[in-house]
Amino acid sequence: MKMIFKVSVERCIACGKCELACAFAHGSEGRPAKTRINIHRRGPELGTPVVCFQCDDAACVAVCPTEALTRNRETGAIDMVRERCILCRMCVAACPFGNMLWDETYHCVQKCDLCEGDPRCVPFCPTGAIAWVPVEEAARPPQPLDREALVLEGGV
Amino acid sequence: MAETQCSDLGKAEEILARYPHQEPALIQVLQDVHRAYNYLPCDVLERVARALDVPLAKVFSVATFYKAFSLEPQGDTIVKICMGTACHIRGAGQLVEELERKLGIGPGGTTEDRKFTIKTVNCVGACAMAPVMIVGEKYRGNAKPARMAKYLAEGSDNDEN
Amino acid sequence: MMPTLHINGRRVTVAEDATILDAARAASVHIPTLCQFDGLEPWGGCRLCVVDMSRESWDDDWFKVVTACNHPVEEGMTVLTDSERIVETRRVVLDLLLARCPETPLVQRLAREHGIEKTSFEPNPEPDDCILCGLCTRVCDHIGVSAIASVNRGWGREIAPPFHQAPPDCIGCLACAEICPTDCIPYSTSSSRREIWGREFEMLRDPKTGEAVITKEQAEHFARRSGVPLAYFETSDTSKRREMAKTFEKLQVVK
Amino acid sequence: MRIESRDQFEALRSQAGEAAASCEKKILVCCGTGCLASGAKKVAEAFAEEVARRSVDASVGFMVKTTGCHGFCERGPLVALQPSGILYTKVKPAHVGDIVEKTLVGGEVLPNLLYKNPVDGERVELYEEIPFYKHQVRVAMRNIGHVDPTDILDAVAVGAYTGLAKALFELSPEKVLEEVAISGQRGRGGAGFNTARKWRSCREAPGDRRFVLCNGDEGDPGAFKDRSIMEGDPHSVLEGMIIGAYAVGAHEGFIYVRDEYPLAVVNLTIAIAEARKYGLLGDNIMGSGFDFDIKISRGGGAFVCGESSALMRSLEGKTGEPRAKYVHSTEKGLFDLPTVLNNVETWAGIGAIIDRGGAWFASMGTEKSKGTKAFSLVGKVKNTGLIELPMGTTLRTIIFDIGGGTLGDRPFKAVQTGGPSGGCVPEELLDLPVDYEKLTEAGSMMGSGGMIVMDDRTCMVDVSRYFLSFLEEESCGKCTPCREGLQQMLHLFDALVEGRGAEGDIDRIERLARAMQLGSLCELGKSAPNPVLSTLRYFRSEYEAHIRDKACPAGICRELTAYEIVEEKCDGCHACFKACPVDAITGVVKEKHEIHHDICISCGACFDVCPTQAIRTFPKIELQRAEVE
Repeated sequence: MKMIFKVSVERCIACGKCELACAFAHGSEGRPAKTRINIHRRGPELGTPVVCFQCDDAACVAVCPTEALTRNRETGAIDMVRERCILCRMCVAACPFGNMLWDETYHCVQKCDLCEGDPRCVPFCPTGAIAWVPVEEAARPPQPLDREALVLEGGV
Repeated sequence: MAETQCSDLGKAEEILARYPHQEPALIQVLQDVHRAYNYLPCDVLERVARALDVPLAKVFSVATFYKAFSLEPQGDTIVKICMGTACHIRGAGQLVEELERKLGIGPGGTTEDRKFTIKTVNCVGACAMAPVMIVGEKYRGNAKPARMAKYLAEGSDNDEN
Repeated sequence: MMPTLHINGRRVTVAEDATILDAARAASVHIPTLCQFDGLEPWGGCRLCVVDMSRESWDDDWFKVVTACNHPVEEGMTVLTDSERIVETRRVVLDLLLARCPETPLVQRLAREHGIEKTSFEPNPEPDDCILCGLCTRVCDHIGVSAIASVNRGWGREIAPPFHQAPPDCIGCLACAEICPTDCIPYSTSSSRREIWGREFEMLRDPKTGEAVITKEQAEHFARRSGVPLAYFETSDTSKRREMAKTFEKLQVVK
Repeated sequence: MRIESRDQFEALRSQAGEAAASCEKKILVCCGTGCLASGAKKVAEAFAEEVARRSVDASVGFMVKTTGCHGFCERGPLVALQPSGILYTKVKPAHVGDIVEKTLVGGEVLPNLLYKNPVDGERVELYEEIPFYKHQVRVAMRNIGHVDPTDILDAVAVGAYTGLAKALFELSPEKVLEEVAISGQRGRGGAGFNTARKWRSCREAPGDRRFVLCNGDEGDPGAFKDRSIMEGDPHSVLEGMIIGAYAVGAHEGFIYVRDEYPLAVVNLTIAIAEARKYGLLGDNIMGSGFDFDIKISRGGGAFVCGESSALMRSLEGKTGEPRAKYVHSTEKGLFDLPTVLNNVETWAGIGAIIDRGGAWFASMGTEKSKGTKAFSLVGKVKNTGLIELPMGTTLRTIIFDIGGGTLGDRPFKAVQTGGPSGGCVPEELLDLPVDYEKLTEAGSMMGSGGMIVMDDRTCMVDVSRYFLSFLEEESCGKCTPCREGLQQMLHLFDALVEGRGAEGDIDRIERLARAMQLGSLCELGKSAPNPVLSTLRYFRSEYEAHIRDKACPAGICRELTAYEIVEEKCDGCHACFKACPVDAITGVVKEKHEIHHDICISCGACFDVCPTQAIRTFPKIELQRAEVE
């Protein structure tokens, strides 16, 4: 079953939990700067979460000279193989959506890896602005919020 | 960029016209260039790189890897001392020393007046006449340090040993 | 068919096109390397990954020394990474590298791991950090630039741009400096300018934010090479994210 | 005239044969590099003038031919007369008139120009009776010295391209392979890989395009047999390559020639052009339907390019760095396509093997090393030059019967074979039959056939150091053990020859040598320690003397050696005085001379010129001790 992110922009309250969850999922320090999902903040409690689309015909893959970016058949994510990356940052420049991120502190390129098929940001979203759903469900209008389930899953 | 030089590129064009414009021709082209200019001038190398579509760094790499090439202008007469085994055990080292004393330069050097360049070369295959030195085009078999002045004065002219 | 082989007595089955090094990793056997990089063709220059190898058809006690990084695996192969002569050869190689680079932390660390604190050879009077692993030139070739190459040969070998001057073909991508295991290629970079190999580059700056990650030459080279439109490179990732967010918002409005 | 069938080739052959036979008397002037250096060109010109002058009266038919190297370079310029078989040595243009007048016309032999056997002082008249030639059996060098290398008809007249005609019209490629397999021929470049097996592997490799290469990058110092073959009989190389190409199914060939061999390039270029003209090379060879062409590629001057993968990279226009690949070049060689690479001598033998049959070739030599092998016999030996002998001939025969023993009859010490990859074979192994296996067992190697004779005035530590410094300059620098190892090995040897050697140095040398053998990428590095290890094996005490006694037993290492004149032996000839480059010798004619140690640089020039052996070496350390006292 192919899963995708479903983003309901109108529900985003720009709380930043997804960013923190992502940062913690990819390193114990939980530096918010290290997140691979970014909220574009456009006003108080108004935001738009932005994350890698794992494009079918991806510009990052096309420019990478060492085939360090490869499609993970299981999760559908474009994975970054660090051992092959030469840090030329072409993918960062090439991504038309700004989802390849240069991490100056760790001197490497970061990108969303879909957390092995179970994105950690999703359960932490208190409003259901981001959801991880089978591709056929994505077109349906968003479901009403089940707050209890959210609290349980996310452990808030 | 390489410092500006104004070599006569005409000779280079003639050479390039004789070869297919591909990487395998590089060493052959450089050899002809070396013969024509007596060294490999920077601007000619740039021209060769463009013509053969070989990166300039690769051309420079090849030019510095092989012993046949020099990036410095050479003397009018190149004095080669064979350093083959037979020549070594028959005193090639003494020939080099005598040359150093006579010309004031060591192997690889060129005299200030650009008359002579000394080169030590690997076995030239004339071992039967060791030690051997080649002054210009002239092979000197059983060369002796004591005759060095004569060898240098006669250059390629005299055929007698 | 997936070949099965033994490495230090451990049985491991790997893909047909795997190297001994791949197999050793699969078997969790550590083989030190210096000139190996997964994204590049194996080169076999540093000789640190030497192992003893015996084919199934050979006599039991007949082993050949090969490099793990580029030797293909074979069904029934036996590999030893810790035989006496291998350990000794590796130690001498490190001893030699330590003599060349007595002050280089990476070499010091590797040598220490193999029980060498101080080189037993004559240390290089002009200590150098370059171990001539060839990674920088190979990565430069790999991306289709070849701005730098090895110069001279033997002991005089070094890595340099043509004529030891600012390399005309360089695109300032920094791949050489980033891949260098001893960090011996100096460079400086900011959002306005970058310098490497004595050449200065102008950065491709986002017209709005002023941010930059690559140089103009780099963008042009990669656009040409990959077919990705040059326009993709012209805005910074934050600007692009902002644009994307706005698009999303618009979608919402339409709905 | 283009040959378009076998019949036409046979016709050309008989026509060339008749033309050659029509001229009664031939003057063959050797114009190999050696003889040219001794002035052969002027001798040849003088003969041509003399003959032209005499042909005006048309009573005599002479023909002057310039040929490739006869091998006896030391006695050059050489002039051989046919059909009498007289060989004149050290001929000067001034002798030309006499030779034509007295010998050719008058039938009188000129004793002064004959070879004088250094062993018994006898003058030898005929070419084949000279001990230097008597023991030889020439296969790869069969035509050298007999033909004019720039005249294809001359070569055809003596049988060139006959083997090719046979291969193309009588044998299938498979049959050619079988014939070569029967011959048992192994690579003459040094490693001794079976030729037929190499060809078969290439023939069976997948792909349509493949190459046949000739390795003419004879880099071993002291070896020049390939040079002489390329200069003296280029057609034998071409013929072999065409046959090889036919057997493996290749249509493109390259000859990689060292830049240091200009004459070889010239003669090969002429030979290729002539062969193309006659339809013996190029499209539809001899009308057989087989296409094959050859290009010449000049090397850039790098010893490592003799290594197969480095040679191929060099042909691709790149730096000559060996490639670390565990795939044979017969499958992935030049441009990653199947490639056969053989040495000049290997190719030169193929035509004869096909013409006379593999069994004929296999009837010579030893069990595992068949046929004949060319060597260049040089160094401190009386008769230096090029020889070809059946495998299995002993070193003693080569050095003492053919070579006439050491120069000045000094004690023989060792013979170096295999160049920088080989080793030194000591006196006790003089009866060793020379073949691939025996030389390897003795810690040396066949290599490209250089044999350098060394006498007691050769220091084995110095010789090892010489090879190390040669290799240190020639290492490509790609792999660590070779690049750094040679540098460090040289440091250790510098210390030894300068008297700074320390206890434990020999162990250090051996440890490093072992790691280089095991760890280096290509054969250059792997075999680089061979000269060191072989001298350590047979001459360990010399190393120990350098370290413990700070003395060079051979009196060669300058820092360790001092010279003095033995009063009783000095007859005051003044030769040493003249030879001394630094005026360290004083003395007047007919009186005892003296060497001043404070000026003397221990170069040994006086030692070499002294006719009465009045100069003696002794350890320099004795001087220092005397000073202290």
